[in-house]
Amino acid sequence: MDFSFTPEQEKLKKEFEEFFITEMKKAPPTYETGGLEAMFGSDVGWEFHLYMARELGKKGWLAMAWPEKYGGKDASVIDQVIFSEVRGYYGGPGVDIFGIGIVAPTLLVAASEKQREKFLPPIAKGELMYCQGWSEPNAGSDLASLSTTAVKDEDDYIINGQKIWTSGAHRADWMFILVRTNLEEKRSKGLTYLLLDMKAPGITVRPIEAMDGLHMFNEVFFDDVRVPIANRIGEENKGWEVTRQSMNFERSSIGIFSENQKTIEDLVRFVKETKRDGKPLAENQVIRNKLAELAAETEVGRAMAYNIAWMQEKGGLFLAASAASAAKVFGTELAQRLVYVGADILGQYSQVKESKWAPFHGKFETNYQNCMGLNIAGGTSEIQRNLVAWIGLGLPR
Amino acid sequence: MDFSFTPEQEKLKKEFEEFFITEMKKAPPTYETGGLEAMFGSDVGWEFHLYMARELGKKGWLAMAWPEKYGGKDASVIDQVIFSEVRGYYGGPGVDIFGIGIVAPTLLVAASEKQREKFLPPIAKGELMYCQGWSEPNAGSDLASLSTTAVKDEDDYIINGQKIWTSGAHRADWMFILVRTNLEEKRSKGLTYLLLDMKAPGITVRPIEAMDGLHMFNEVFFDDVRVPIANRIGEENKGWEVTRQSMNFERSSIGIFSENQKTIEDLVRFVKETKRDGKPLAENQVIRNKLAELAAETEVGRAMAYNIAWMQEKGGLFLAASAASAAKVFGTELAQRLVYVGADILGQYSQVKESKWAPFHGKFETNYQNCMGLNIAGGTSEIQRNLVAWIGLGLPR
Amino acid sequence: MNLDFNEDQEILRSSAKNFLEKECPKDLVREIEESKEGYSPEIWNKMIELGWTGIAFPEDYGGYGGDFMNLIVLMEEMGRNIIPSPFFSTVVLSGLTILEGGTEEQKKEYLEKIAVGEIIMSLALYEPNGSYNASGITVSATPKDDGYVINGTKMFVNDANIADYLLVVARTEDSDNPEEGVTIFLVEAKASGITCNKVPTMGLDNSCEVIFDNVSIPKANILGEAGKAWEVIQKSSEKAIMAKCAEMVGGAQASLDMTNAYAKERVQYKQPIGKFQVIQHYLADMMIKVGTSRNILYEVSWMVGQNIPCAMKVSAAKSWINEAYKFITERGVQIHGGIGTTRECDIGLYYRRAKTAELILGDTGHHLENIAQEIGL
Amino acid sequence: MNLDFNEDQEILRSSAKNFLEKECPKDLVREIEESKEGYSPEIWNKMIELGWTGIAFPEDYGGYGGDFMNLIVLMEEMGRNIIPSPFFSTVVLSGLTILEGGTEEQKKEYLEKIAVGEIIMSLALYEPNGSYNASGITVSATPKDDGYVINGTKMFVNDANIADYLLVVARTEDSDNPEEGVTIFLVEAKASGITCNKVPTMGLDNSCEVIFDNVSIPKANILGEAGKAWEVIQKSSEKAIMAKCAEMVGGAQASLDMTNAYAKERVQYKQPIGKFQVIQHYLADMMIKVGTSRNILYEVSWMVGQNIPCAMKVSAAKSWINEAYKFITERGVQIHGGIGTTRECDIGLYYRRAKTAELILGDTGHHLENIAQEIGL
Repeated sequence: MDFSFTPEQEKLKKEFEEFFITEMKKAPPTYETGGLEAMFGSDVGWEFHLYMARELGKKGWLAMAWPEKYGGKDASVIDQVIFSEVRGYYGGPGVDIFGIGIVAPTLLVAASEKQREKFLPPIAKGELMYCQGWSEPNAGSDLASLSTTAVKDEDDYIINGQKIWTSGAHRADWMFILVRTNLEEKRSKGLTYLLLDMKAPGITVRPIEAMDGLHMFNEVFFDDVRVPIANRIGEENKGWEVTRQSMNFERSSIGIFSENQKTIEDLVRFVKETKRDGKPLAENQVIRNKLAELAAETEVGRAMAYNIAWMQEKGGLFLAASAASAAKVFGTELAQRLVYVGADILGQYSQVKESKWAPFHGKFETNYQNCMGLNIAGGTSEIQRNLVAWIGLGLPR
Repeated sequence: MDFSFTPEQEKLKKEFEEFFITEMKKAPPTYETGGLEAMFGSDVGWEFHLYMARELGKKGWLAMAWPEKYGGKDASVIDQVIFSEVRGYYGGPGVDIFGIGIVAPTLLVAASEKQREKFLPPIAKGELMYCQGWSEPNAGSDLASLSTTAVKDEDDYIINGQKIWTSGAHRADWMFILVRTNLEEKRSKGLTYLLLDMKAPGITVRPIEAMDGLHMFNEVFFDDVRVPIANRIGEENKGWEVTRQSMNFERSSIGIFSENQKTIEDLVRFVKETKRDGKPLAENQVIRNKLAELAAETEVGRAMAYNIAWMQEKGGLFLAASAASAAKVFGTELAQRLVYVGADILGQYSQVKESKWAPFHGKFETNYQNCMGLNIAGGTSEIQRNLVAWIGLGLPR
Repeated sequence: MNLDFNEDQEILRSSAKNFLEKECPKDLVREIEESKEGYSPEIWNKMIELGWTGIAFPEDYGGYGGDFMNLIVLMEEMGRNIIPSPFFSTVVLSGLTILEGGTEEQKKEYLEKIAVGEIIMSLALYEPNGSYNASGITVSATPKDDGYVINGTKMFVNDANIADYLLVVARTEDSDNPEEGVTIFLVEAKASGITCNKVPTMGLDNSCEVIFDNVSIPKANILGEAGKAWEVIQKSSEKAIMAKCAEMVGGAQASLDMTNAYAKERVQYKQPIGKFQVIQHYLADMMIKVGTSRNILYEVSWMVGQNIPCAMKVSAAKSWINEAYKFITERGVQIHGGIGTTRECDIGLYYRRAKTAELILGDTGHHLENIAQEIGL
Repeated sequence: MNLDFNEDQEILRSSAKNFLEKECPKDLVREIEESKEGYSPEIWNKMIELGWTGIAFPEDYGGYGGDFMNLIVLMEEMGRNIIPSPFFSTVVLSGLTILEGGTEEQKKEYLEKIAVGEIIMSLALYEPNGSYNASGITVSATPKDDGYVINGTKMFVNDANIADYLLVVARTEDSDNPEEGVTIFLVEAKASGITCNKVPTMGLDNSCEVIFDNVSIPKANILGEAGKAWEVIQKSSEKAIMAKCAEMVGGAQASLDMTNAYAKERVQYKQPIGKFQVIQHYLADMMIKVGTSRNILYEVSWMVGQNIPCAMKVSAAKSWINEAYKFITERGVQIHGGIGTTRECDIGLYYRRAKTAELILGDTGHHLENIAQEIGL
């Protein structure tokens, strides 16, 4: 047993740290809040994301784990996790969680050679941003009920229907989408996986305002949108299997924990500097205990994340699936608790939006409103617990 | 709206208080721990219970709410709740929760006049103690799966089978029991409600040791036990309905809250008197907050209990049923939290059993082990939440 | 003991409910809260016409008797159907403070003006230091000529931007005991030297920073007696806390109701999500918290209304309801799923207000410490 | 990075598992824990034969190399299958303290005796004041003639009733800094002036009160250097804490496994209770806590074994595993229902030990305060 990094990994970690320390000085203040809000919520935020994506692309850090022939470095999962850990700590954007996180791993497993050669390089270079066409108004957790259709017409599919909760659809270049190609087949059968250009005629993007007023989510409407058959990944009607195959993207949730760590450090500084009723907040035993608890949980989460990385590294995808569900629910609920504790500490100032009166640029005000989203997006905490019970414990469905 | 007691009620409350203050001086030290353990767990404990029962019987306080003709005083539910509140605070025994709490209200609704005249007076006088023959090894929460049988033979039923979790079966005089009289009928149909003498031949009581080693629970085996048909309450095969009718016993759970209040007062004294690492525990803000939280919750519980009493007083049994489930789960989980906080406060001493080293006569050591029982007995917390969802919120079963 | 409301109160409740449902649909709430004024003068005028502004005061001061439980009923309904209005600032925070601490003349003058809807008022209590205690009062009122000069900054003053008058809690004397030497001044909100800026808040609730730069106030504008105001604040706060609690309980009930309805109607995996046991238990816990919140609300409000000392119970109620309302709205968002996290979904309105309401008149930590002191710690 | 155990360790694990399952069924555990000696000399001898008592020490001192992770593997298995034995007191608490703080001679003498199973030892650390800190050390050792005289009472000394020697942590000098002036003495457990009484505890774990009444100890029996013992205690405690954590993780895993099995087998309402979503979520939460506990256990144990400074992580591990183990066993009892609350059901053994284990080497509150200090608060 050996928890240490190799000297190369130590070196890599330093490089990552130096990169983010330098580059994040250029970040607009909205990045203080972290998360997708900073990226999607404003033009400056998005531009900084694009800038960082291209810089990371140049470094080759976006596609680290890919085979060399697609522009990757055949790096280990551990290397990737180190990168994600550092990036999470500094709150750096530049990694398209859809393109890098989901599309690319899917293509690597399920696409034709030709498709890989076409679609992977722009992702690796940070030049093309994706969004995710999965949820529909009547299919949130239950993706098998999807009803957006695609009908073949010569060399194209023609798509009609609606997607929802599409983060960043108003900014993305491309979308990966699950559509129903066979109406006879039920549930998860009869679905097909396509890539489509967001500039295609017939696409309408309608913003959905988040609770705090920011614009991250969208509804996307499809009115006779044509997608070349050549953009289908895998076989027709096998879209469900295609999505299931792409589980070998990095699923450790490490970024949540390193981001937490940074937040805790900020709060420690805050409570030492801030007096209330004549005493530094840091002297309040309740605050000490709460921050200590969160710091402990963050250490625990970090250990968990590296363990998942190790399982993935060894190829234990089945066990890793349950562990990844566990990490997701543990991580997002921890992040939520941290926001709530931070809000308690800030007291009356926790309610203040980004302004001259707001500590941390209003981070806790906005995160107070969007932290629940983490427990919902990407599989609700309820679904994750079901999966842990079914996969991890073998309980009956 | 008026939350005050009438002058008569204020007077009654004082009488209750004086009675328990005086009488509890005679209690053996095991009563410090409270609960059924003190009653059933030792001979001295049981004798004190019997003594108190007869004293309360003489005062007429056991049967307060019954019609006068059965020895009662036609008192209001509120009066009963005041009694239970005071009794809970002083940890007084003497009330047979089975005889007074369940059998008598059932008889009042479902028994024949003759049966009432026979069975009620000894209960009212505190002379006869009951135990409850409900759960079976394969029927815990799911009582409808009961399989202990009763077959008619001339003037008797002949009972065969087994009951479990029978608190105090080793001490009780009588049992009320649900048995299956019709094997063709399924689930809750075909059950019959009987009263039986625990001295009847063919009954074997086997103790079940509780986690902390005390003897409260038992298994009871029936081998051709004869019960006169005259002891059947309600019609044959209608036992389920009979049990369902008896919901108008006092269900406020008030006793939990007043007992809590006493425990909090004791802990407040303890943390003021006890120094650790040179500082009184009472100066630790974590301890202050936790005790304050529990004190608040106890006040909340008390308000809830009186509200249920008021609903019952007005006859709103249906709504009161959901509220009573709510009070049960709220009360027992609060009691558990209180035990855990108390144990945290006691630190290393929380593990010490009754002995010269034990604070509070080992109350927290023993309650640490039996507090979960409250969330299980009398309908688990899971069942109670189901009932709140189904009855209170109309959610689909 | 009689735990039912009387018939008049039931009528008040149902008429308030109907009025608010009709006049203040949630789309309008969203529109109002983003407006500069942060309230609808139109609806406010209708509330005045209905006599709501006089509900908390005795007839002698232009009110309608002032049974405190009437105010509780009304606040509960205003919480159930959110209505951005200066009611709480004017009638509860300011009105009850004047009723508690004002001279007979002041009560006659200002309460009647509030009752007839002539003025909007607010209480300028908190400061940038974020304290809920007397030690937090540092805005100074220094004697000068025949009056006082006020300097300093007040924070989180709701509706100061639309107020005609402010009750400014200032320190007129330094003392070892911070509860001494505190005085309340009746100040015209537009008086020279006052700058008012809206602070953007999660609750979008007209929260303001009010800066006093050498603001001269005549002696006559002292509310009641100089130097003795902290006791007044404490007593009127008990009532204001319970009124806020009522609003919160109304909001918690609405949150439960809308979530329960959604759970019955939203289908996933071929069944309403309300059939999943985990969702049922979430909702059961929410219901238990709403129920208990209401129980403690009514008991303690009644006691406060009867002037029965119950400081511990007031803090028990506020701390419990603070946490319950946050819990209920948070679970409400979770059960709603994605749509719950959006601005267009009503549950979010309540989620935001739950946090804002906690911060008014003492957050949970503050009230737990109060309780600790009251139980002898 | 390589997060797998090596083959030897896997063999150690499975042989330990098999041995314990066979030799120490739960009925025997219940019998042993109620016995006066509180351990089975028979099984203890077999453990010695298996070489377990030498697992933590280098070969120079009669051990088998002492890779710390081997000890972790063994403790985890001893936690999974509860075995009342003096292993923790002797090998971990005492052995590791001697290894850390003893002179070369003392190490040679005592560690070898421990390794070959010749002696049972325990560490007499805590006192009636209930503190986990250096300030809690008040038992005095006063110089007299050529040695010291010890007076005072030690509490919660596990296995003192069966020990041959005690390591007694005493104060030899008063100092403003309570961490100075603390000395460890090697004391024969039956020395004149020592009274040992078993304290009846929830864990039924041979917890003793040890009273020292003018107990004379020669200077030579000072472990290492006089006055410098607190640092030794702190360093050896880190290892002992992780070993205890391993035992707890083993117990937590066993609690999850038996509860999961029960949920699959127990039928109510015509289905295994493990099909109810609420039970599934309870179990999922339990599994998450077991998994995370094991993750942090291995990481921090490895660091401690490598002598990498990680005081904060040690406290993070202990505080997390304290709470996780209590949570898991508590839910375990709840899922078992009635039977879970009885002495005959195995889950109760673990539930009781979860609380006892929390109290050894720092409860959650203690470790949270350590963390607070480590993160700069």
